[in-house]
Amino acid sequence: MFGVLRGMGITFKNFVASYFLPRKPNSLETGGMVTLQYPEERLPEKERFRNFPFLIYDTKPDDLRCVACDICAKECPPKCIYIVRDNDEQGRPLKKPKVFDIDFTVCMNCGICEEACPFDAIFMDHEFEVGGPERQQSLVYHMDQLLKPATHFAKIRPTDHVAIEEKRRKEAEKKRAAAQAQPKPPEAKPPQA
Amino acid sequence: MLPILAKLFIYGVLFLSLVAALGVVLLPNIFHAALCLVGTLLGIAALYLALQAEFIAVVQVLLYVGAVMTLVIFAIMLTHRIGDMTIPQTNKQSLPACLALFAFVVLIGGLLLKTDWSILVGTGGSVASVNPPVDTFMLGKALLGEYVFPFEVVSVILIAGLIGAIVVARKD
Amino acid sequence: MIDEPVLHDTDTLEVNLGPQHPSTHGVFRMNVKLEGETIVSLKPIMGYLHRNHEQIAENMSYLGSMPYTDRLDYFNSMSNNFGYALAVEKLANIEVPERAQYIRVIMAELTRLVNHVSVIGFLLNDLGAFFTPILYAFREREKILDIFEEIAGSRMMCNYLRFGGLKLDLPPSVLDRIKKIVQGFPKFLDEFEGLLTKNEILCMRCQNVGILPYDLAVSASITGPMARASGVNYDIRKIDGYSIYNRLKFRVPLGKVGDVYDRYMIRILEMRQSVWILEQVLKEIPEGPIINPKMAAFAKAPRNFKPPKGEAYGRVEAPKGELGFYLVSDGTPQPWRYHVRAPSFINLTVLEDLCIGHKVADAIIILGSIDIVLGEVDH
Amino acid sequence: MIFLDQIFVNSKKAILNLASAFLPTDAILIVSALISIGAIAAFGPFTMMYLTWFERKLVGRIQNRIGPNRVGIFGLLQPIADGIKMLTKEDIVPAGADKVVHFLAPVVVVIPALLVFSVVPFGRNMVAIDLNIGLLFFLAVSAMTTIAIFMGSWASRNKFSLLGGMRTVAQLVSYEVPMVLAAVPAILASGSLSTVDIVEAQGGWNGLKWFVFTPWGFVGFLMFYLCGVAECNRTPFDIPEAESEIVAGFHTEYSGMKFALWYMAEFMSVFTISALTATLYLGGYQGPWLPSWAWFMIKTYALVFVMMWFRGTLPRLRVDQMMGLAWKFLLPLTLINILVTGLWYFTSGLGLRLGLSIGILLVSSWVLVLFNRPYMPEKRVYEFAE
Repeated sequence: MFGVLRGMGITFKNFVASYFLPRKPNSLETGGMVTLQYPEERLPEKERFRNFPFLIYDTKPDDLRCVACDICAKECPPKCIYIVRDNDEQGRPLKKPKVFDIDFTVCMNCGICEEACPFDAIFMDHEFEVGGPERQQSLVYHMDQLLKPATHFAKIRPTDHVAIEEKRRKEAEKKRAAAQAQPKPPEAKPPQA
Repeated sequence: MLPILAKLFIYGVLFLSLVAALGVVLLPNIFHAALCLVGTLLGIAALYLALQAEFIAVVQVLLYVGAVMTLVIFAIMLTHRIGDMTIPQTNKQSLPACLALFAFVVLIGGLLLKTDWSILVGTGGSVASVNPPVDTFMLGKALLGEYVFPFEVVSVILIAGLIGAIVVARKD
Repeated sequence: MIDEPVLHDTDTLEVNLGPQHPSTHGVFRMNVKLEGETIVSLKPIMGYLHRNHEQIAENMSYLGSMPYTDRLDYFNSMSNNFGYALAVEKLANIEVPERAQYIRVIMAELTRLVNHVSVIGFLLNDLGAFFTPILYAFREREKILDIFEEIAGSRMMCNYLRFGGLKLDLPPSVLDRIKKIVQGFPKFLDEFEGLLTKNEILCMRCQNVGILPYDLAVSASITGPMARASGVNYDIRKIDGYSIYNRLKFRVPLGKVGDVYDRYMIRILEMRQSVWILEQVLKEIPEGPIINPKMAAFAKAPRNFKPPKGEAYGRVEAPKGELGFYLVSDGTPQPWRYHVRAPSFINLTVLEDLCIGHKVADAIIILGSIDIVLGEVDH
Repeated sequence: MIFLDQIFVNSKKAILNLASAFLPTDAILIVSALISIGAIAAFGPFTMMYLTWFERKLVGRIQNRIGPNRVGIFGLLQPIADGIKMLTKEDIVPAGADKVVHFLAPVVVVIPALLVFSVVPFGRNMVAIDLNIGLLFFLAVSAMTTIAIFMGSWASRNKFSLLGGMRTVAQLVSYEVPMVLAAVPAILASGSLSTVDIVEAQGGWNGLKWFVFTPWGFVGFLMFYLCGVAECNRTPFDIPEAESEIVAGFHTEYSGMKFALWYMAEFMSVFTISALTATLYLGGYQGPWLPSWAWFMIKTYALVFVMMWFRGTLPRLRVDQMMGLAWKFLLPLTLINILVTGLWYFTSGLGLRLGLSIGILLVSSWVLVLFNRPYMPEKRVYEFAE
């Protein structure tokens, strides 16, 4: 009898509290309602939040960082990345992809492509409202949909952006210095901590 | 106008109860037959109501529809694969059955005709204006006053029956 | 008291509970034979969520399986990561820096809170408390999941641990928030317990229902809270003392009867112990690197990581029981054999023994108290 | 005051007066009946619609949620949106189902739920028919629900439905008995089966002489209310439709408007059971200051609130435990309560009356608790291994 009454007291307390305490979604305090009115209200995005990958370009979409090295496609655990390297008129391979498709129905948002990419060309996006009218076609993203400017990256992940820009600047300087001294192919970058 | 409506009501209910009663004996599916029985009992309750015997009507619903029929249907449902069963309810003995029915109708009809119903019909001729000769209060008084001994005896017998049923049903 | 079922010679009714059923916690099916409402036989049928986990892992780089372990028991991805990382570290003999060890333990214990609180919520929901306990539980769970999202980037599929350490360091100020959660948790537990622990209806429903005797628990190799509810003193954190658990102070609650109520209570008591562990760890957490530099070199090229030939079995006390990963390496980038000892799966094997003689309603709560996640059962 | 109190009654009279100008006397009787029927037929479904809203809102608040809030202000148009949704849904009848009975069951279940409204006294002079056996009528008619649920569960041709149907019958039949017995003290005290007379008997003390303020009345109130909760299949007695066990019980195979009818019957019986409890023990429309119908609504909705509050808090009982509660605890206690009521009226002196009745009730419930020892919770202590 008393156990029942105690439980009813607790639910009643919560009931009353929902009218008198302010609504506190995403708060560490208890008490009051926790509902977030989703499409109108949104939680602040966490910087490390990862969803689907996107390809980054610096100034214009032709100038993308990806060199079609295929490392991400190989490391991708569910193998959802499909890359075809671009060729010039003579049939020599170019350092950019012709086809870069990601099947978002297969992608499991693990972020290993981002970790593995040696050229800082692929990153995990914050965009999560991807939906399509049918089961698969609209969720296979092609290169034109995947390409996003570096400013987008700077917006969603400012801390990482600063670090990566710094790293790229240093590398570019080193490369320039090396090119001045003696031209040689780029070497593998130091691992990112 | 009202007496006509009342009559219409009574005959309508009578008709429906008869249809339901025919359903009870003719429908091949036992569950349907049981549901028709519910309909018949409800029709009879409605007739009681029309005769202003509210107490009897309500008791009819409470006991027959609420309790007895529920148990009947429950028992039917517990039988083996009841859902598949569609047994024809007629057999080759329809002639003797008709004869028996005829005899019964004659008997009851004779009784009906011979009985003097004038007290119940009343003077006005309209059913709605009849004063019920017994109301709940008188019924209660009679049961717990004049007839208290038979009443108690009946309840003791019922309890004995209940206990007996439990004893018979228990196997261990 | 449950009387012995009296069998009359009526027909049994065969009912399929699941695979689509509100309370089978996923696509699990129980083929139940009923005598009235009493269960006379129960056949668990699983495999609806079979995803070929082990075979996939054997065709993948070691790191590539890490995100797949998230999806084993999708409530506790951090613990699964932990178990897998331990196995690989044992295989390749990798040291883990101190700070990473502490963070791992924080994550594992937070996961335990998340898991136990939701399991109890679901159990009460199965009992018929219309979503109130589970929503209170989810309210707390959200706070912890937010922390996970902030640290690892994803709420449930964390993929946070790396061999030899962690993927990223904790972001600034997150430790304070964890501390705040840990401080507030006992208060929530009191409320949660007040809601139903002493409730007569709950006691009637749970006590002496689905008793798992000590001997059966041991012989069926039941682990986790379920075994401890039957009085089996078996906690990998105590036995192996892996990571820094041998340095931490905590106690292992043990039940006596081994019924649904004991399993419920053991989980609540374990949560209180976890809070204690977290308090200690949060006080002592040192600064330092978060990944072994030797392993950090493989971050850009997971395929180059080739553990030496050999085999290793790494196990952790996951919230559901002993979660073990058995790995055999032949020196290539892919494991030659990869096997998961899934606690939900093994704990589920005694379901029939627990359910026979009880009512359908009891089977549901017994299943709820076993605490299965179909992702792990059908890995 | 009296104007407000009798506002509905007087407006009906006004309509009838208006109609009598150009209608024969007989027709006036029919019009009068039609007005009452119309009022009930409008009130019943309307109540049901807003009870669904009320329940969702309330349970939501209990669970730290907002509840419906998108359709209209405070989500007040939610029931209408739900209704439109229900109407436009596909009506699925299982292939093996008995189509006629499957169709009839939800229709039949609404009839008793609406019929019982006719004897509920909504306010002073506000009862559709003042039957001298009103209470019995209520119980008899609501007993018909069992048949309807049975029809639905059998016709669905689904094992979950069948289990739900069996549970329903077992539950409704066994709770009917203590429910009737729990109503007896009120009948004894007022000396009538008519709902209006029962309310009138509680009119003393400026409208506050409710039966619930006596020991037997309090016990009777609790027992009747508990049985009522069981009769409308609400938590903690919602085993006929136990969602987590047998999917949705007897209405597993219903969709669209047929499902809505089941729901309507359930919510209308929630209302009528609360109304009857208020009538029997909480003085019905009696009360100071406010108009009578306002008092009635306040009491009824307070009881409805408690039912929904139960729903937001309690787990459900198991079948055998629920039967045990009905037969081994509620039934003997209600019988003893009848005895106590009799004693109350045969003794004089407040102290003696109070002492005797409270004493008997306490001792007997304690004895019953002792008898039901196996069902009582045990206290457990847990050991810790280092």
